[in-house]
Amino acid sequence: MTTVAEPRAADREVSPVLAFVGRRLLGAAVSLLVASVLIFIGTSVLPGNAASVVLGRGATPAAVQKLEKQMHLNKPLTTQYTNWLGGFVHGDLGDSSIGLAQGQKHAPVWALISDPVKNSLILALITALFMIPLSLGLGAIAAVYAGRPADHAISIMSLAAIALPEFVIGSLLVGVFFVWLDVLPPVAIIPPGQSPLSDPTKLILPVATLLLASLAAGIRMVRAGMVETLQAEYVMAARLNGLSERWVLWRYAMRNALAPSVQVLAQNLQWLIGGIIITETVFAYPGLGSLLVTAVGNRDLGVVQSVAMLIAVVYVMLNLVADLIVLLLVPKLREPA
Amino acid sequence: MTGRLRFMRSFSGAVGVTIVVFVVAVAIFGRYFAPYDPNVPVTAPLSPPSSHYWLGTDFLGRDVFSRLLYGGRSVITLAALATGLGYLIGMSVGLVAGFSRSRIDPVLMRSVDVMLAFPPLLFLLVLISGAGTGVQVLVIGVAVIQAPGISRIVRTATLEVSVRGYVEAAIARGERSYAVIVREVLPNIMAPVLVDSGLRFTYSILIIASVNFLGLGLQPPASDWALMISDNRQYIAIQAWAVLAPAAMIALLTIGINLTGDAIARSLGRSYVPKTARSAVI
Amino acid sequence: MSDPHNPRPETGIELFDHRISRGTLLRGAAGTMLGMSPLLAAACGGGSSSSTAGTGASTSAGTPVKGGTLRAGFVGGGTAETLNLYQGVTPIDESRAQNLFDPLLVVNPDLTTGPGLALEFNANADATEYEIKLRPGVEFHNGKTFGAEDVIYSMRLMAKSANFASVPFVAGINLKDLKAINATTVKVPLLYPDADLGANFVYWNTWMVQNGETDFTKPVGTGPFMFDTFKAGTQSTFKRNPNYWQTGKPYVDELLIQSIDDNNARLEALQSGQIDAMAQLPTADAKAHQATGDITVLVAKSPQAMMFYMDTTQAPFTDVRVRQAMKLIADRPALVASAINGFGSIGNDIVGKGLPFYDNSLPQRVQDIAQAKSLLKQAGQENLTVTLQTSPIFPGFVEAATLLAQQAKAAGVTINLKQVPPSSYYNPSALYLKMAFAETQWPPPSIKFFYLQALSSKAPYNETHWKNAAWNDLLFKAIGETDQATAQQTWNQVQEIQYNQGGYINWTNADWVDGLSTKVKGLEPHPAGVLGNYLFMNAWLSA
Amino acid sequence: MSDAPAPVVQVEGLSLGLTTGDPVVEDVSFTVGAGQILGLVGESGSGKTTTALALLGYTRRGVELRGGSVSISGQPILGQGISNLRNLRGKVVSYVPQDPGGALNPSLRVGDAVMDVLRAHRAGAASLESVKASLERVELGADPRLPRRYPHQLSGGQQQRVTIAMACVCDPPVAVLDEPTTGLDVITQDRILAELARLRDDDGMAMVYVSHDLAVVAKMADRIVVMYAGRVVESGPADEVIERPRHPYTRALVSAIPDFRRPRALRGIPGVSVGVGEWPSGCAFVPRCRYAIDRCSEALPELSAATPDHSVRCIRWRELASEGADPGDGRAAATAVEAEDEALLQVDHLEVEYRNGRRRNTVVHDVSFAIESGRCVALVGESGSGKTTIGRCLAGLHPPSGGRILFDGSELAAFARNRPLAARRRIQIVFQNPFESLNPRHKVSSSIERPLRVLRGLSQGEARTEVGELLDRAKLPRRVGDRFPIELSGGERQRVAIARALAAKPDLLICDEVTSALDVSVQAAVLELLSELQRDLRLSMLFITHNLGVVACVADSVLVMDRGSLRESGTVAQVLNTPADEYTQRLLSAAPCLPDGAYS
Repeated sequence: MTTVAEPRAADREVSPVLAFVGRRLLGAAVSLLVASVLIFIGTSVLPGNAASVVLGRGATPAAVQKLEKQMHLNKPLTTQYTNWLGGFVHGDLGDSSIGLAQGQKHAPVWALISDPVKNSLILALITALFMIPLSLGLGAIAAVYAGRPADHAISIMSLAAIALPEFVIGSLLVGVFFVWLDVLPPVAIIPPGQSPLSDPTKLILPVATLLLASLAAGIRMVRAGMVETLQAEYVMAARLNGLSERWVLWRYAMRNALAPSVQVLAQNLQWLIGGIIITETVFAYPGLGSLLVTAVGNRDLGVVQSVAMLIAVVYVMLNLVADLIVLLLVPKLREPA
Repeated sequence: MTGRLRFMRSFSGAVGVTIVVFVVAVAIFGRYFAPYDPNVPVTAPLSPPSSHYWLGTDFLGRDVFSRLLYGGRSVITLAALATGLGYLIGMSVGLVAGFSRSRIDPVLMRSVDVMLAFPPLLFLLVLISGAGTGVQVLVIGVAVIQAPGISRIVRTATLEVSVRGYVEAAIARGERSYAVIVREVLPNIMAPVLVDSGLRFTYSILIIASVNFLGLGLQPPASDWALMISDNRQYIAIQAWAVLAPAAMIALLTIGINLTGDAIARSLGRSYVPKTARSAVI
Repeated sequence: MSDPHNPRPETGIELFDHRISRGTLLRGAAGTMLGMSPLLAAACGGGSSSSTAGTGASTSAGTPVKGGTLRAGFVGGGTAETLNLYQGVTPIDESRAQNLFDPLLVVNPDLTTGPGLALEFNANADATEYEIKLRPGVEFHNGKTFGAEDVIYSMRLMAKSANFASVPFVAGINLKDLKAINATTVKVPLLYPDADLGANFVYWNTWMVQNGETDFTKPVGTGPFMFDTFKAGTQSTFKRNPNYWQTGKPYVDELLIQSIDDNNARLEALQSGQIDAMAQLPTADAKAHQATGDITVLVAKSPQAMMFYMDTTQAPFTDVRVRQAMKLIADRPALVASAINGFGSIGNDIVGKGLPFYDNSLPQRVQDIAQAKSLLKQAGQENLTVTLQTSPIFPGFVEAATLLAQQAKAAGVTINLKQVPPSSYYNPSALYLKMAFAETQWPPPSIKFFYLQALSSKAPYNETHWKNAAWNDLLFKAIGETDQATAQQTWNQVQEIQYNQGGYINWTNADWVDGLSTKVKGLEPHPAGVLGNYLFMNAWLSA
Repeated sequence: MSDAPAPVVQVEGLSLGLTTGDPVVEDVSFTVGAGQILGLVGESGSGKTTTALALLGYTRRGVELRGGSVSISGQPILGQGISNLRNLRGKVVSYVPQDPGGALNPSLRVGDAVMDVLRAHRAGAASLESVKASLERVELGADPRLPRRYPHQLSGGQQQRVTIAMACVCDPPVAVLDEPTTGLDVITQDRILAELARLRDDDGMAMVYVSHDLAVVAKMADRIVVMYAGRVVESGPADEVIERPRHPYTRALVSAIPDFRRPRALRGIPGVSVGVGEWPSGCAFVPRCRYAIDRCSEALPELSAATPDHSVRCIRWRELASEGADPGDGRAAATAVEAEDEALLQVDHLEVEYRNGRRRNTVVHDVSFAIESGRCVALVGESGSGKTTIGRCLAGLHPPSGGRILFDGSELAAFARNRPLAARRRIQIVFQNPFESLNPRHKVSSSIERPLRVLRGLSQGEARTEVGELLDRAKLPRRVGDRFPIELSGGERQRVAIARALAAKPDLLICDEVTSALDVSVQAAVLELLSELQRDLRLSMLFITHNLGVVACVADSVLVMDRGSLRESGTVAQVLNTPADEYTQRLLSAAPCLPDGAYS
């Protein structure tokens, strides 16, 4: 008995995984490059001479001259950009314009933001640790019990959370847990150098705020993904082959719903980094968000450019990681036909 | 029973629509029932709700209930304008990228990815601190933030529709691309594309409220729900209603819109809840 | 007599209890911080001003207990925070400087001055030269003794253009001829006669540094606390100075200054015990907490003037009758009650209440709609329409503007409000000094200083564009007059002209309003600054 | 036919309905003996799949059981609790899905998929050897690495073999097969059918084979049950039902099947099959039945036994039995080609390729042919043979990468928009999927008016009147004009698409698999219409299809394509009866067709 036609010969020039990762890395690099141009132009196009604005009242002609030299503003835009980007790539985030204005010869941005970056990352990671399993869990439950009370309850709750801005959620939480119950500290003041983890009770409310605001979107997306996979043919076929319901849900429905959910959760995490700005301000948490807001206000170009670039890098990395996870989950991408 | 009406029959659809109608009515006609002038201080600041002032007074002593009735219009118009403009930009980019199927598509999509790689709140902050806090800056800023997410959805929908028979027949007739898009493609992608407009509209409201909170959005003394929240937020312990009332209105609007949106999605036959996470917009 | 032609930093604007309640530094502080530097020095002499609401609660009961850490929360300045007291702008910078360094003259709670590092300020006959006698036996934190050379070095450093906050105070001094007669005596020649040079050296931008100090990253001073750590925009810590010249002080072992931008967060930090003292407590919260008593509300009267101003060179304000009418429209008690919840005294259109030479004899102006209407009729300006530009740069600004617009309707005057972002309100390159009708805030160290900076012919911050040669000569006569009685009499003439013809409507002199934990003792209300003028050396923590 | 062995499957009075009340399947009874294949035949909407799934105790969302009983090798299926129902499925009765690509878990290796079924039923004994054995049983044992492969790495045929392996791994006595070969090409289908036959003969497995393709069922089944509108209308031994159909619907169905061995004019069944919820009182086939009389619609006819083993649900079956087959007029021999007039369309050395990313793969390689005016040329080949691509090139939807296309002597530009108005008017195309051929947002009339306005420049008024005539020509009632496509059946929509093509008064009509998505009866009607149009309007046609039967009924000459190249061309008679090319011969031998004695 001859077997049916041989499966189509897979083209073996370069292993598909490497090609896939290669393409993604190249894409990420290009995006970062373009993002850096955007950031640079965005920040340096601010009206008024940057140096005089930073100096404010101390903007005597001599002081402006000196600061412009220090901030390399006298050089043509392109050289400024290449120096800045060159420095960034080697980890030198340049100087804080305000620092220079205060007469310091060298005010490294990294020294200013090393703590806030650490704090923001810790806050983001803790929130992510809760958000991912919760989104997947609740999303799956809502999908499996679609249309029934559990589904309605979860979707109403998530809708309500989406509806309120973070600072309202934050204030309500503080109102309940501090003003009324007085069980949790309302603010998260972390002395510099000390890790936020040293006093976890302070993190409870900020993390809760971020969770409530970001969980909703995650649940909705996972639910949508699951509902679609539950209607897939292979789920019906599995049931008709007598597989147990739990086995079908986990190994057939959930496994194929994971890939799209991962992409969505990555976007949710990206939002987390952006959304932290509000939450940090509400809880006076010494993170990147509040520092960035003051830097934009002070027109501290050095800090704004570097921090924006840092956030963009984290953004793109998250996308990359999400793509790699998807690569692991979806065999079709990993091993071509 | 055509698709549009069916979603009304479903319980959540009906509830959603009634809530939206109620909130929009308050926003548009509320001002004619306002007992006091929203900008005039009527009694001591932050006084609790009383028979005269049903929701008490805000940090300046103005009647919260009157401001609530006045405050809806600007929130809804601003958010609607921003979302609308976002759709305008996003749809055109998405249609061109999806329909042309030529070199433009990857170029447009790469730039969309870059835009999505840019932290939106930061983009707004830089834009506002550069161009000032005018209302137009806010609307354009929020629209530009929404556009990439929208263009991605529109492109996917366009790709799917443009291989269908009726589109190819039109192309075979030699009709101009513009006519094909407007007559054949656009009507058939509106439903799936607009399903997530509810979520986007809510998100516009939230980002405007956040910008207000950071002090860069609408300027006092405008009576606006988002501004009322950020103005009175710090006195929540003293007079919670000054914050809870506007927050409740925004929450109601969001829940209403999204319940309606989900019901429409279900009535489309596919549980087409869009893949755009709130964050995808970000 | 040559006029002082020194560029005046916007020293008149003190950034203190300011609208950072909006949650971020960005809205107000950032803009204002860059736009101005705080200049609140203790004025010398003059009785304490009357106050109508919110008496300061005294916290001095009991004997001081040594030890512990005092944690004070301020509105942060982000990356712009600095330890260089000659460039300091914000209250948080001021809090650090006032505890690291010492002034030549200290300001007393009744706004009179007392001996600091200088025991005597002796002027010659025509007040063109001074001889300063220094306090002996004072040591810097690094053990060096404080002497004349340090004073001379400090004054010259203050004059450097980069140190914009201190330049105006030494503008009148002939720096070249400064001479140390001996280790504890300094000869200070002046460029123009000044009967009260001492008043210039009370303010924190003029305190003394050690000879040769250039890099302020690890400052050395003579003050009650010694520098330990500093992280701009977050937190700074200081250790107790064991051999401080005021023996026995400070009581606490460590001082911690914490930056918390959001008012709500700062208040919650105080309530939850994460900080012991909070500067700039919003007036609405203050009223509420005075009732509950869960925290101590520290209220201090101050000469800090909140004012509307009219540009006398822009129509319709060129006509003095219009200006007078506007002054009669304002219902000052209503403004104070609603805009700042009663935390301030009624203003009388001239600046410097409680400061020496302030003319208390001028009648307190009250709202008179009828008179205002007739003045407008005479000036042919019935149903006048003007635009008032306001900004949430200070708490009460927008509220007062809204209320004034409401009050003006009674006189047939329509005031349209135009709100502008804080970052451009005091920015000379944007709107400052170009607005016809706007608001401002002056906490002058002395009335001399206010008139020089705001109204003299060479005034760098002439908001009302007041140009009057005769009045100008009268001003300099008053400044140079050494005889107390004639000086007071000349100053009264100067102020009366402003009272009648000036462009300023001073509706209140706002209080300092701060919050303390009930554990904190020893901090008294002080007109010169927040938290009892930063005198943390007096503070101690009860059980 | 072996005498009836002990029945393994016993279905008595099975009824199912929508939760909203309308009946879907009513009073269906049949039995299947071991080693027997029962063909369950019916068009879409006849309830055959719902019935088949009921054998596994499964009802789709919104469908509920109304009554009757099903027992398989003595075990009752319906009304069981979910747990013991679960160990019945796969062990006692198993399921082979229709679309194997969709029915296999994409993120699970095929070996593991089979192991899952084993593990679900024989917890302990699940082992790699038994998986290997079951794959060998379906001839997938040759490649040792196959169990570690993922579904997307297998061909359609291999995927289906895996599903069959899964269905047989626990040796269930009965298997339910839901149209297992529709998605496959003819040659693979032939092999799978042989596979199934072997399972029946060697392992004595009983099978319920659900299909709409009577030709395939005739080849496989021992007994056939024909369903129409949720009820059994006829059931009996396969050869008897095919050769001596009693029920008018079965007769019409058998005669509507295009059979390439006996080219004959097809007679479609007029009208549309009754949908769920629209069941008439009496016999459901009355609206489409030629022999219907008043009594038919009074009461539901009983299922009476024409012979002990052959029952029919029609009150007039006795009269019809004597009448015998009505004399289908044999299809006129292909009209001889008139004088060798100059070819309307000339294709020389056509080359076409698809580019994705950097890789280019040629889809059409050096194809040349000509179409004379008034002639119908069939383009036959399996999916992936390039036949559709050629059609799209002619219509100007895809640019060729080599060769020339001459229409009426002049060369055609690659893209339609660059072609002169005349060319765009004279060439029209009709697509395969009826549900996507019309813009759902436009009324039928406006879809037809569009070419009138664009290609023939008629005014609004002129266009409106002509639409009526076009609908008549497409044998559609005029009221269809102001309806939306969603309200029409597949057959009706395809007729509207044809009307739209005719609106341009074309000379060449390209039909790209226009009937393959339709039910047999509807397909026959559409083919009837196309032949009529071709004769009346002297239209030349390029008919693209993979169904050799359809070719025999419609085309004058045939072009056989295989993987992008032209293997053979010639008149229908030549190619179908005396195929020269080896591939064509394999194609013809594999294609299912009715047995010789079939009713025609």
